[in-house]
Amino acid sequence: MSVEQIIFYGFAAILLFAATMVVVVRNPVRAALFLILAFFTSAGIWLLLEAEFLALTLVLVYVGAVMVLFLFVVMMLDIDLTPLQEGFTKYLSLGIVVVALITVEMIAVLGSAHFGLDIVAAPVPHPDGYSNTKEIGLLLYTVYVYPFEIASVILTVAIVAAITLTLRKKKSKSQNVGEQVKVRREDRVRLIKMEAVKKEEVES
Amino acid sequence: MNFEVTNMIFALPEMFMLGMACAILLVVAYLGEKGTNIVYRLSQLTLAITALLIYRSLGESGITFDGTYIKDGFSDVLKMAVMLINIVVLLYSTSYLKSRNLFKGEYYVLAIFSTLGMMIMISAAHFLTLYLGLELMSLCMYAMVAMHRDSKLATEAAMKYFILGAIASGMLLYGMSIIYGATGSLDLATIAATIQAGGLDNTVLSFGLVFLVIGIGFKLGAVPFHMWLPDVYHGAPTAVTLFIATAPKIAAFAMAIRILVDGLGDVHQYWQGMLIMLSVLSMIIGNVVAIAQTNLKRMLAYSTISHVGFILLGVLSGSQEGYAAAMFYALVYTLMSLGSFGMIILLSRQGFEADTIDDYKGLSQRNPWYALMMLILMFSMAGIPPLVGFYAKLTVIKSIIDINLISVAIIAVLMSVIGAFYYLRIIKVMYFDKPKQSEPLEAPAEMRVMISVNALSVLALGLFPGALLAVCASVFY
Amino acid sequence: MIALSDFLILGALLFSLSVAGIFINRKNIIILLMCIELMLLAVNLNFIAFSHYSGDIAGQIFVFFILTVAAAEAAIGLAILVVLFRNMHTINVADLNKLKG
Amino acid sequence: MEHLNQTLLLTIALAPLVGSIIAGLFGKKVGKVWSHRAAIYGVGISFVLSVWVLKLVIGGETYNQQVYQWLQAGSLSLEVGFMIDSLTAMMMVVVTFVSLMVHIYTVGYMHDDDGYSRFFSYISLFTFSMLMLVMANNFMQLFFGWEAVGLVSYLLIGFWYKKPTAIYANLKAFLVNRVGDFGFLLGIAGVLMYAGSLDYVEVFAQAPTIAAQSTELFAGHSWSVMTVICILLFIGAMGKSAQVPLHVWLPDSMEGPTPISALIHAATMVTAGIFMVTRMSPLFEFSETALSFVLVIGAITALFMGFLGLIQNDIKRVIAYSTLSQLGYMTVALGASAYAAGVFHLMTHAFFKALLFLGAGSVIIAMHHEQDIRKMGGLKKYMPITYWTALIGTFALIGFPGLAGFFSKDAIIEAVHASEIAGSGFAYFAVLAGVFITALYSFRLFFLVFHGKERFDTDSDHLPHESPAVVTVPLILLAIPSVVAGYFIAPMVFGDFFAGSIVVHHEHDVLAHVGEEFHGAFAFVLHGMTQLPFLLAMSGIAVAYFLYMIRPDIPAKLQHWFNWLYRVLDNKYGFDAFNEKVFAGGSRMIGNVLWKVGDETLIDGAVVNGTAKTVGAVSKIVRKIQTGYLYTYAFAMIIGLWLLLTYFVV
Amino acid sequence: MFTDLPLLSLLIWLPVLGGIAVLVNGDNNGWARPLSLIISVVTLLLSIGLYIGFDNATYQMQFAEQAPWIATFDINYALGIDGFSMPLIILTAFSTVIVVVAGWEVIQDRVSQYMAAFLIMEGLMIAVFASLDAILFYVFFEAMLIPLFLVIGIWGGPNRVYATIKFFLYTLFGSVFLLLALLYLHHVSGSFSILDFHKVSLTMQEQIYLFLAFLIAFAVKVPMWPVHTWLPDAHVEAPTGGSVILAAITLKIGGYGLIRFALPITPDASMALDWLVIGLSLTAIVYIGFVALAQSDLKKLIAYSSIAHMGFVTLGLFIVFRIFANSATGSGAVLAIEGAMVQIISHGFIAAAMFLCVGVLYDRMHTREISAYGGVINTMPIFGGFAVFFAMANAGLPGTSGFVGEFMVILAAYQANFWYAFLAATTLILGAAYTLWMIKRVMFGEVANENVANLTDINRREFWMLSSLAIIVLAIGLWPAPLTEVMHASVEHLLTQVSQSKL
Repeated sequence: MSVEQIIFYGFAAILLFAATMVVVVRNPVRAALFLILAFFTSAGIWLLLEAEFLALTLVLVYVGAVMVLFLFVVMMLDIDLTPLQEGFTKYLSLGIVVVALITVEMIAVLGSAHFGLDIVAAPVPHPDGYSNTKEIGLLLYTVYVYPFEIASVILTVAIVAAITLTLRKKKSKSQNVGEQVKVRREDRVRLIKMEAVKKEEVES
Repeated sequence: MNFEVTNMIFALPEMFMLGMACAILLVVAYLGEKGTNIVYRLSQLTLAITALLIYRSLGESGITFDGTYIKDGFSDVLKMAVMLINIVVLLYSTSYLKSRNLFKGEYYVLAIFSTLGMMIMISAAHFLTLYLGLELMSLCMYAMVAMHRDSKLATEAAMKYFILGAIASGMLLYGMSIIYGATGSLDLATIAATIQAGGLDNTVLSFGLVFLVIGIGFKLGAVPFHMWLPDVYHGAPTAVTLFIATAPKIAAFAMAIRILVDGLGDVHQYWQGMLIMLSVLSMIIGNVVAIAQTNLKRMLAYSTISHVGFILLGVLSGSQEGYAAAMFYALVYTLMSLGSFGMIILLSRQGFEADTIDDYKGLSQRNPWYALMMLILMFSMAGIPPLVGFYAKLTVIKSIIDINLISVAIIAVLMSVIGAFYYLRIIKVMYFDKPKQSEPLEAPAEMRVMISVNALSVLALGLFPGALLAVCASVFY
Repeated sequence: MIALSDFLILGALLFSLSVAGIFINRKNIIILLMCIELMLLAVNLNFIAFSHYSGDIAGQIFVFFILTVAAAEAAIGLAILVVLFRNMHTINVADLNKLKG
Repeated sequence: MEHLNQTLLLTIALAPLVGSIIAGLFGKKVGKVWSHRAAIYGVGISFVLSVWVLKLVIGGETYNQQVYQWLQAGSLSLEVGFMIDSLTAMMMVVVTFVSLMVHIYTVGYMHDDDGYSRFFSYISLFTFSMLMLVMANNFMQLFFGWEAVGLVSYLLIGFWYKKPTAIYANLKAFLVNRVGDFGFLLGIAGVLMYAGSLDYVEVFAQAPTIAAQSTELFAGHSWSVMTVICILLFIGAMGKSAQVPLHVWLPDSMEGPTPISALIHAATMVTAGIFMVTRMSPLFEFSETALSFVLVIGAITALFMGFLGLIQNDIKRVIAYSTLSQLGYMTVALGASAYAAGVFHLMTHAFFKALLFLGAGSVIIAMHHEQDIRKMGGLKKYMPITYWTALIGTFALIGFPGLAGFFSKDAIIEAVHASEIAGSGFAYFAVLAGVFITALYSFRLFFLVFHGKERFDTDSDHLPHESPAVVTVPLILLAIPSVVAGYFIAPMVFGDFFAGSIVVHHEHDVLAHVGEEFHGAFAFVLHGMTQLPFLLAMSGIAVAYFLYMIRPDIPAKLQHWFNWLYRVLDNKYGFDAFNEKVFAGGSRMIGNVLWKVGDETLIDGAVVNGTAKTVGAVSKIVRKIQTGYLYTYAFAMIIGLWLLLTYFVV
Repeated sequence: MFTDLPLLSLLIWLPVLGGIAVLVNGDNNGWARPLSLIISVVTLLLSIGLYIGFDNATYQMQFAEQAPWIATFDINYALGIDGFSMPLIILTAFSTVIVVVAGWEVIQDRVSQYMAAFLIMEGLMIAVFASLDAILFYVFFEAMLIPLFLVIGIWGGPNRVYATIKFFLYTLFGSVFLLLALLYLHHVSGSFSILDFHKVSLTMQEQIYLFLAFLIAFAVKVPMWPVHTWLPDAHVEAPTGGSVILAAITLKIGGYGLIRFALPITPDASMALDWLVIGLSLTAIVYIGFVALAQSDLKKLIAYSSIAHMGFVTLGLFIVFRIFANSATGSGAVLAIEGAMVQIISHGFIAAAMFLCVGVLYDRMHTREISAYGGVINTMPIFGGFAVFFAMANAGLPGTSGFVGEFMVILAAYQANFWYAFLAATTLILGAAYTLWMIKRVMFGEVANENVANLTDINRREFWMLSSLAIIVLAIGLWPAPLTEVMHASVEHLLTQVSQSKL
């Protein structure tokens, strides 16, 4: 077994373990921490695949920003964890079976019959001095400038959306005398008609 | 890696819209709620000018941005449609937003950005742009659904929409990755060429296709990937429902065509079966479950599902005629959907949503004109001639009969009979029942005019469907 | 040598795990969001593996964008979550059942 | 030679129609007097012209031409046209004459009725219809007239539409007639199929060809086409001419005003069947089976309907049963191929039966619409004209030698005696026995009405009195032919008057056989005096006199002793009860079952609403899949993924 | 002069646009009724132009018009009439006038909408008969449902919702199969022209499926047993005008459709499956005859009688194959087809008249239960006369139009098989039984109750309405030749078509 293989299988095992824990732990903080572990091991595997830039980005962006955001929200929401301890519900076993079947089918397709070494040969490693980051950068600002721009728009939208949704205007504590004086009856009193009985009749 | 500046002119509408979106964003940021009216006008203007820009460039076509952007007849027509629909959508939603304290600039900003996303999707020639466009559109819509922050239903809907949407995106991406692995390319044209060249592993291709079809099916709302749709339509504020029920369907349709036809058209025998399954299930579930609904928005959601089934019929036929039929159907569906949700908005007022079927009791006595308009829309949805909904069904069924899928055609028509039932029920309560309330209906003049134009265009297109059919056909052959 | 299939199977397993997680977890929406991240991780692994074995950098570019979008997505998702929590005072998945039928 | 032309014939046919329209549609405007004038003039014109036509026909003229083409379909042309020959001409005269008498009589009889104009309209319409029937030159028009007289009969029986019994009777009459028409129409259809035409001449020309063919109505049973067609046609005649078992409507039809009992239900319409079979003699002659069938049905009717007359107490019903019985005689004559005798009896019967009915009507007027003979008696002294004319009619009916009925009936009896086809033995017995029965019930009626003690209130101011002239004049005018018409026997039965209209095959030609011994009318009378029928008739009178004049207690005792028999007769052999229960009740029950079970439960309930309900129920169940829980939604997607993977990849 | 005008287009669009004009004009001024009457009468007069200008000698489509409509699919606005459609168009125009007059006083609620619905329906129905393009036909065929749905639903009886929805879905269910068949034929023939469909050759299997599709579509319309159950409900709930149109025209489209589509397009399947249609027709005649006998609701009774009468239409159309097998000459087949056509037309008048009669009673008594009546003729003698007359026509009395069609079909049926004629002829008894029994219970007898005693006889409007129908019924009965003459050529042509195998 080569070093690469040891690294790969080791990382893969940890990755799968971490992912499983993300799914099954009940405490969201622990889940987040396992997710971070999963990201780290992924970054390791990506390095094996000579995607250095992305591996670093994953660590920086995900672990550094996104997961922090997650943890922050988890903390902020101050969720009462006790009711979350309840067990899994009834169709679970069926669900597991289905997922297992799907997994088997996926492996059947993605397995060595279609993507084994004899079919897809391992690539020749890049020569020294090859910069993955440079390659990506070169493409990003030329060929993929259009998607790049779109990505920026998406980030803008994310900001706008997040602010729109969460920003609450502070209730002004100061009095605006002018407005108080200008107030009219219609602004404060609304006469509504209500039916005495609301019949929730469902017609077929 | 030639960076040809001249070709960027193809993307002028997108660029213009992006610029305007940023400008609007600035207006919102600086003027706050006071500027909402300006924002509204600006948004309308943006859409209108974009439409004009697209109109002026009709007939030109080509690929630019190194194969990530395509401009062809298909994209032009659909983008025009998206613009026009969204103009009407914004017009309809204004009064609704105002009466519910939702009349804020952010709605328009998100709407414009979402529209931009749709345009990107429609013009995508590359998996990447397709994905980014989709996300841009979807993210805006998730936020818009949640905009009514005090409404439990709206936030619940948004959450569901978001989670399921994200899963669907994940599936779509997974499919893209497999196709990328199989063909070695992300560029739709290259993918098509590679497939045409042959020698690919068909199992892998169809494996990837499964995931792509799920992504498409989700965005369109095809069974069994439809579950978000009734809840979101129901939970979202009607103005948002109106938005997400119309133009995004066109974008989703465009995505389907781009992926399945432009990219994987040569393996249509692989996706045909999948679409048949989705389509048949959609027609059955959509129509059958709609019968039991008492909430009009929810009923229309299920009806949407069934319409999606019909749109898929056209796509799955794998013929140019079928694609044209599906496109015609998609356009017609948005037009009808626009009118129907518009009618809900028209009838609603502060504190009253007008979204249960009972709210329509005796409408013909309260206001015969609106009742007539709604009648036209409902009969059109049911596919009764001489309304345009009929031709939509006609063309898609014709296209599958032409490929000898008679049994599917039979299911389709039987389901349309079942479907007719719940549309008839709306007409029944409007015309045959006694009114429940007597308050006069009030709506801004422009909205009243627009809804009439909307419904009458359904009738007019029904009498003279030739032009629109010709446009749809011209795009494909 | 590690075969491409090994990476793909790893991705598949990861994908399945995340899919299973989405409906196994019925209590906490945040974990659902995390599962989605896992799913994207599986996709990214696929892209990078394919990119590596085909010697085509485009796959890595795609991953770059997925990471970007995923971040934006997470932001919006969490924002919706916050709104939800403010409204309902819970993020229990099972409590999201007002809309049905 | 060209005296018979279309204008003449159209005038004959349409004059009553015009009268009918004037009286019917404009009755209110023109008033009572002009209503009856219009009707009487119309029929009068017809009568006069009919007589002229008869004269022309005797002179040797015939006519057969179309008036207009009714319809064309492919090579088939259906036309409305007239065929005039001796049979037609005779029928025209009989019909218009009786009709004219009835018209005149009605002026008196219906004088105070609210529906005066309407009544004239109906009877004129009837005359028109009957003329269309007899003058037809094709089956389509025959059927038209056939149904039209049925319609008028329906309208007239129900003339007093407030009377529940009347409107019951008219419905019954129409429906029973329809049963006959059902067969008749099928017969016509058969004619068309095998002859390719509905024109009499063409069809008759084809008769031998048709007779040669056979058909399989039931698998494995081969039938002669001609037999099938003739029996079907005869079923029509059974309806119209009230032959067992389709006779049930005729006694009930007496609910109508008496003039129409005379006109329609005695003299003319009921004889349409006889006329029709006679007209079809070229066809019937080819089927002995059919002839036997006719013979047996006729014989049954003649005998068994006579019995019923014995126990009836309603004056009109007694005459009605006698009509049935006489119609049976005519039918027997047809079955024996003695068509001429049948038609001859038809003619004489028309006169004396109309006379009897009108006489009965006269009595009824006098008795203030009392029809029960047990409440009459001794009317002889109150209404002499009626008495004497009724006596003539009764004698004619029982076949007293020298009167009209004698000739015709004796000719029939002789003919049956001579006949050799199957059933003729029974028929001979039936007609002989019928003579006795006829005499018995006729004189029972006669004695009870006109002789003996008055059994009505003689103290009141409303003593019966003789009817006015408009009533008695027709009686007298009808009495004349009742006496003298018999003397036409020589040309009509034994002569060649009907040559060309009636076809008799040599082997069936019983009249020729009888005619060999015919040496003139007087000889026939003298000969008749010595024959069995005469004795039977006389003994009938004697028995009647004994039972009802001398020992009126015996009938009551007889009734007591033979109670079961009486009950059978009183129930009219159970036909009515059977029809009411089985056919009317059965139909309604089948209708209800088919409706409730077939339509409402099975088709509507199970299939139509069942489908709707199923869809609704499925909808309610399927919507539960939309649980509202995110994980269900995700799970659905995963199921979808699994399905797609399983079906399309692996 | 008539051939120069686009007469068919005029006949279609005049009432449609007129109807819209009436609708727009609204109820506020008193113009809704007179305007509708003028439009319908003008349409009727124009339709008579068709008769005058019609060339009896040819089976070719006359008054043909053609214009491209949906170029993409080569769907044309193609109109034309032959001997089958021309009488039906006149019938339609006539019936509409009657309906407008019938609704004159009775309809007080939303008059303009009522009148407009019928005028628009008139145009659509005329268009159905005149269409030579399959899609055009289908569009009008379906579009017609909308106004009828509204008419029954808005102005109908208490159970109208059930009835309308049943009616709509039932007929829609049938017609979607027609759509499939038309699309398939286009797939095979490459054209949407009905006349091209006639020429296309088809395998037996194709023909069978197409035939069944046509049969389902048109059997529901006719309606044939066992898909008839919508009709009684629809009739019972419909306002008088709706019943008249339903009986007089809508049902006819079923028969017309079989003539125009099923027989000429799928002759071999028609022959192979003629037992089915014959069986169902005879079932309709006998079974429905009995069912009608059991009815206690006037309209239901007449509705059932309509079904039984329409059984003659389908019977007449499909016995031709047996007749051909039995005899060399085609005159029996001609008789059968023409009999069916005459029955179609005649039933249009008679059923309309019967429903009008019920309407007259209903307007006065507001009940349709037979038991609520009795002795009506005492208080309404003129009306009683009409009622008895139309009842007789309904019972198929010679001299009325009701006789002609039945007579012809029974005569022809004998040539197919004695037992067909036998069963068909039972209508003589059953038809008379249910009709006259009803008349007996409603019209005759003593005045049954206070309400009947207070009845007033028909007014001038009702008199003219009924008498015009009576005259036509009588005229056709006494001289049907002018009616059948126009269809000879077309019938001959149809028979040539059905006798040529397409295999």
